[in-house]
Amino acid sequence: MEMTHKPFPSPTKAKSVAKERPRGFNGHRHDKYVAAAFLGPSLVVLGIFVFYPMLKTLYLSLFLTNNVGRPTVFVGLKNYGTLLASSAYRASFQATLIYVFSVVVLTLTVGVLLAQAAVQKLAGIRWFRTIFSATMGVSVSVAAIFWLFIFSPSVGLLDQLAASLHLPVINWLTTPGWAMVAIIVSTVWMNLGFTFLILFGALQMVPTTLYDAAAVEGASPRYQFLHVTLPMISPTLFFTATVTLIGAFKSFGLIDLMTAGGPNNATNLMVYQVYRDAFLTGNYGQASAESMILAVVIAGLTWVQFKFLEKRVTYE
Amino acid sequence: MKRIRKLWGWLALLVVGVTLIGTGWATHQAAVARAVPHRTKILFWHEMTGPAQQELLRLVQGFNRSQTTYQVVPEFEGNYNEAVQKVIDTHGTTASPAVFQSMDISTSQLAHTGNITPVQKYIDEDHYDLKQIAPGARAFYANRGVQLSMPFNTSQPVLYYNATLLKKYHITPPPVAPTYQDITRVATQLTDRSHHKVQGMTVEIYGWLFEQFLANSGEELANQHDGHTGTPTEVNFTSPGALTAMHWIQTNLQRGIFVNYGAGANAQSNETASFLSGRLGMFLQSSALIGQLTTGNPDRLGISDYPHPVGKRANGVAIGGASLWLSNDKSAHVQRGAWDFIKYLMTAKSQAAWQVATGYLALNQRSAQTPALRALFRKLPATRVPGNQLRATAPNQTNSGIFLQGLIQERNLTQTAMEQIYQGADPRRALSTAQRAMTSYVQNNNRANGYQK
Amino acid sequence: MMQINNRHLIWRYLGLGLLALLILGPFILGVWTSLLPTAEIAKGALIGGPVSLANYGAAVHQTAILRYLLNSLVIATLTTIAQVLLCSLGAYAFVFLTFKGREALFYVILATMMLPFEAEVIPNFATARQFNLLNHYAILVLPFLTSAFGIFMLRQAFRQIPGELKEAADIEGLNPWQFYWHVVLPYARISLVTLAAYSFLGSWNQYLWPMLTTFSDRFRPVQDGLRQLQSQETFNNWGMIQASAVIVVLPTLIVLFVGQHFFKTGLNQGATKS
Amino acid sequence: MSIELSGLGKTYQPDEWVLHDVSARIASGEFFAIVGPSGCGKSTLLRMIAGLTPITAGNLKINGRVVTDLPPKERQLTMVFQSYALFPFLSVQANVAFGLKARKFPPAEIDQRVTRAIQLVDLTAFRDRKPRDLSGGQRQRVALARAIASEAKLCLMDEPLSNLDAQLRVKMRTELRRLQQQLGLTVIYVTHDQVEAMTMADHIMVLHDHQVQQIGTPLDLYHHPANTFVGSFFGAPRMNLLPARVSEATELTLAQTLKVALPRPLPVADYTVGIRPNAITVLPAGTGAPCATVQTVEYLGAQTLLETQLPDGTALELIGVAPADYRPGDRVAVQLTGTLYVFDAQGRARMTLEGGVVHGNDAQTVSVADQS
Repeated sequence: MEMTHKPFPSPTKAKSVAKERPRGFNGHRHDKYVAAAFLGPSLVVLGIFVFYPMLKTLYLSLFLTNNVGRPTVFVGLKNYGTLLASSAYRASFQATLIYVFSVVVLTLTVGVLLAQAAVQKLAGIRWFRTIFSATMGVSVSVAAIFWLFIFSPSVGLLDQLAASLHLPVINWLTTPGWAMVAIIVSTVWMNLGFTFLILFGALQMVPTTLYDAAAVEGASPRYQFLHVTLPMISPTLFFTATVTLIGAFKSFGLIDLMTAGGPNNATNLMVYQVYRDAFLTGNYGQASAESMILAVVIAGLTWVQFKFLEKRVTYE
Repeated sequence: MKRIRKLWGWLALLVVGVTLIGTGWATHQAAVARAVPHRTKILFWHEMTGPAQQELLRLVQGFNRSQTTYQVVPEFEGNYNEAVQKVIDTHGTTASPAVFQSMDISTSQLAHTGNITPVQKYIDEDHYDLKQIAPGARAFYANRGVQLSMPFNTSQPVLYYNATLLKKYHITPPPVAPTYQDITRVATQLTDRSHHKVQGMTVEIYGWLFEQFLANSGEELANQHDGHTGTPTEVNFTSPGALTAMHWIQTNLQRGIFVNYGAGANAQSNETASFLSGRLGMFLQSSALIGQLTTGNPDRLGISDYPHPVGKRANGVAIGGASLWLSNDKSAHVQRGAWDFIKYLMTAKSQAAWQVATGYLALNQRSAQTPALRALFRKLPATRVPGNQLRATAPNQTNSGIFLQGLIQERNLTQTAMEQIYQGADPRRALSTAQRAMTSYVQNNNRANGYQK
Repeated sequence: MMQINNRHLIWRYLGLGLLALLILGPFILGVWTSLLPTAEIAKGALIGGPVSLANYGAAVHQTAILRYLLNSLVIATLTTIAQVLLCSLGAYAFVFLTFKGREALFYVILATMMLPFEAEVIPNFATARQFNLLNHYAILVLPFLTSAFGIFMLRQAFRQIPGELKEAADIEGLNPWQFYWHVVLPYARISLVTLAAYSFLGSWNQYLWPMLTTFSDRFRPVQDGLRQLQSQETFNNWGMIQASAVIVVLPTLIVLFVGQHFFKTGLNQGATKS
Repeated sequence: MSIELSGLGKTYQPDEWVLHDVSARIASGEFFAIVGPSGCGKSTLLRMIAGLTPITAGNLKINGRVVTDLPPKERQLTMVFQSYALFPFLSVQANVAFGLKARKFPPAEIDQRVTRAIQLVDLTAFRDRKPRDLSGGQRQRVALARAIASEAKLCLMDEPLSNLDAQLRVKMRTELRRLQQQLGLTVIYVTHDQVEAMTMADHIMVLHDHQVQQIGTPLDLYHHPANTFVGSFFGAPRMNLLPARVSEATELTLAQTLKVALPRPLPVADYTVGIRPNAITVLPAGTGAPCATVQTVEYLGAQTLLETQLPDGTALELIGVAPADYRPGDRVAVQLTGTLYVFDAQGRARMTLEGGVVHGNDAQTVSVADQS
């Protein structure tokens, strides 16, 4: 393979490359027409389905909307005010934070565990590697159905196990705390395949002599893990963390299928709240304000990721 | 490079495979569709699941076979809550249905959108005999003498109990019109005498049931007499009727004779499953469940009226279920076909078959004389109860539904409050929060629609 | 690294086995219950009952699961082709053409990566409705014809192409399209395949947008089809639902296992070397 | 800090010895080099000593203690890697302190040791830099400092200079040697470069074909190679190996051309004779009978290397006479003036002939040392 490809490149680094490496040709006079033809379709699509809707969402968030979804009464920032004052929305925000935080921490922890287990040099390890990456091929609805069965009351696996072991039966999806646990577990499971593949790759790229050196210097396996492995894969960990974080903020499918935001709104995460307000109760103004808040949060996180990628250390 | 070529090979294989499956399916479908050329398609949206869906599809097939001009194409659109906004959102596009089923509480909202053709138009054109339709049901979907939509699947909330279990533990069944106390007694006895093998009772966390507690207590949920005399501007979730019912549930939960199955579609299927397997003694639910509760159930099903507070007369409950609406964005020809379909669904025969299969009440008064329904009543006398309950109810402003927009929001909010109460929260506090949120929603909505400054 | 002692070997395999069970558990359970009659599942009898493929027959005959699969395949294929084409054209412009405002425009495109589609569904739905595109393949593909991420990634890949190639092409008199088609695309084929894989998976996993914009089984993709199945079953016909889930997950699992080396390389080069 | 290897062996697959029966004694304070071509197992041997690779057979003693099955950290040694194995995320200082921290030394002591080690390798000005901001030589010194800071008296080095450019390598050799002596370290040093081994080591172990070929001082190995491999491995330009035959008891014929009289009889058989180019004198043009044809000429400034061919086709490398100008095709006459090594058919040394003066067909020998 004669070139390296970079699916997740750093934006600003690319720019600096451009400056370092001036191209050996100057723009032709007709370049701009070619550019218009080449770039035009993409710009039109992005314009119609990304830029315009963002502005429109902002606009709608300043209005009350009528029965059929048209903005009728300008209320300024009142929709935002209502949201901030609403304990339900604050609870939704808080639930989202709990969910996102738990998902990221657990995904990374288990992901590192899987990756660490898979770098061992053992007979048949390739099978385990394949298995560990399996959930990458699982879509939300399939994951939701698998887990819904596990968590479902009376017929579900967990309740049957609990019953046969004479443990107290938990109403997983109808008790607020447990429902949150259930969707977190399902989300983490679904994330593991992707996370494992990335972290495993990173682990494989840690030069083995670093471990040799550490071992000779008297570092125990635990110490090696904490002081060699983790620092070496920390850029990848950060990358995975932000990708998981952003993904978790956008979670919708699992919640829709497993809990529909309940019980008692315990799993009513931000995207779900947008869906409910817009597409169940037709409260588009309010839902737009919620969308804006969501957009700001995600844009902020993406920005942080960009900034980091830009500064990120590349170890040779 | 080699690996990539291999990958492409596999991908190609996959594409071919799925395409084959797809073509197979498509030709199968084509064979089905071939029977009906040159017909006008009538898109029909519904929200029926399980046996009700199967029966509805049979009725659709019956209609399609009964004439050669139209072909009704049924599409399942998820639950009632989802469907309302879908109907509103697609109006005026080719995706929109010509005729759709929409739940009771969406009446005010749909009427206000201006997207619908009141069925009254065709009733007048056809001199359709509206009297054959049960008055209690039809009044719910009429406004100022204009029939907006046609009631189709109508249910009554009732109390179900496992008569076989009660007999086994020597428990006197609840009376026909039980009070909260009557039910508590039965639930306590069931739980105790079965040594907790049977859970006494449950009430699903469902806004509709909350509304019925108010209705049966004769209390208004929204001002302007539940919207029957004007546009409501505020709601009241904290009336004595609401609080009494919630306290009753909470107390029973704390006593351990009440089990919480939560909210949503799963809750209903779980409580049904438990009831059928003899692990649950009693529950409040729509009469539409009768079909499911009688087929293959070895135990005898007992049915009573919806409960009411002690020391008060039952005011009667409002109907539940949904009605059929005509969308005004289709051509006159299509609308006419949609109306013909509605008429077909409302015949005495269709309605009788409908009740037998589902438990929804046959709304055509002549259905009672059909052999199908007679056979049902003979076999399962308990199935008469919902109809009797409906007939016994003298319609008034608190038991004829709530003419308020945004009732989905109301259900979300009251369900949240119920969930909190089930988890042990103070009923008044939980309901007050919901009430404030709903009133603010109603007022915003009124402002946005220009009903209120 | 650590030494492998035989007496630890058993523990290592035990650990690996446990982790594998954690990952595979839900799959195994799904496949197993898909073979059981629903009545057995409802009774809680997960073992010892009769095993059959009846649920698969039911899923294929009673539900539109195959149609859902076909829809997803059509949508994902169209999206993939479009994204690879439009993103590569766009990236080409950013790398090989000079025009006024190139940098600025690039940053504009970059900015779109920060805007979550989930927060834009309301106006997008309105647009779809306005152009009468609801309930059609078109609306499931149109918003995803291109992607900022794809342009971005291919721009990086195209930068690896030696400038001399462009100069040589200019001397040979190739027009931009010829250079794009005959030189740039073949040169960056690995990146193109990676993007294609991501586009396909991304499209296959779409959930919210199709849920909002499709209203019939003719166009409903498989993720929303499963949702539909699940909500139609009042008694939760678990056997059939699990069978449907297995039918849906199989193609992607096969693609993943066959292409796993490839996915891994693509992912890791991006995650660690960029 | 003495090390004793007795019969060390390593297999990954049964009966496929990567290393077989390696024995040696390394005295305290010694600079011990392990030399051999790539793939001979020298790095494996070092890793076995370090404890990074399990030992399959034999015993390893460090300071009299059997450590064969102990993990690396209990062997009280340190190691410098070819790639330096610096932690890229740590500063110079933190890299040097790594082992001390892992062993939980008190901070004050760590600081003191690190400062001293960094001073010793002359990197004080760079202590806060990350490895990526250092040159190759500096990185090498960081690795060294880490070894120094551990204060282990045994230091294993795995080709530590091979990633440096030629000039720096020469400089570092002296520096390494100086440090080793200054600190009284016992060093086991793996290299494929015979010059490095010759210039630095007290003793050298030559590994080839998974086995020890010879252990000795640099001069030993140079002057008394135990076999053709050792003979040709040491010394530049390389030793010529010529086919030879003893047809009568004391007459040895090299490449069917040159005759050498043996002081003592050898059995009639085929032999290989090793002659270093500097043991052959090229006679000025016009003197003697020319027997070698010049193939290529390499001018190295001080020397001129001639690649020649004897009539029977055997290649012979020679050092030309300074002012003379050689061209391919020239025929030159040679005289054997230095030591001849006679090896048997298996390559084992049989006899050494010191300072022979042989001219043309008229071979002559000065002294003989029997090695068999």
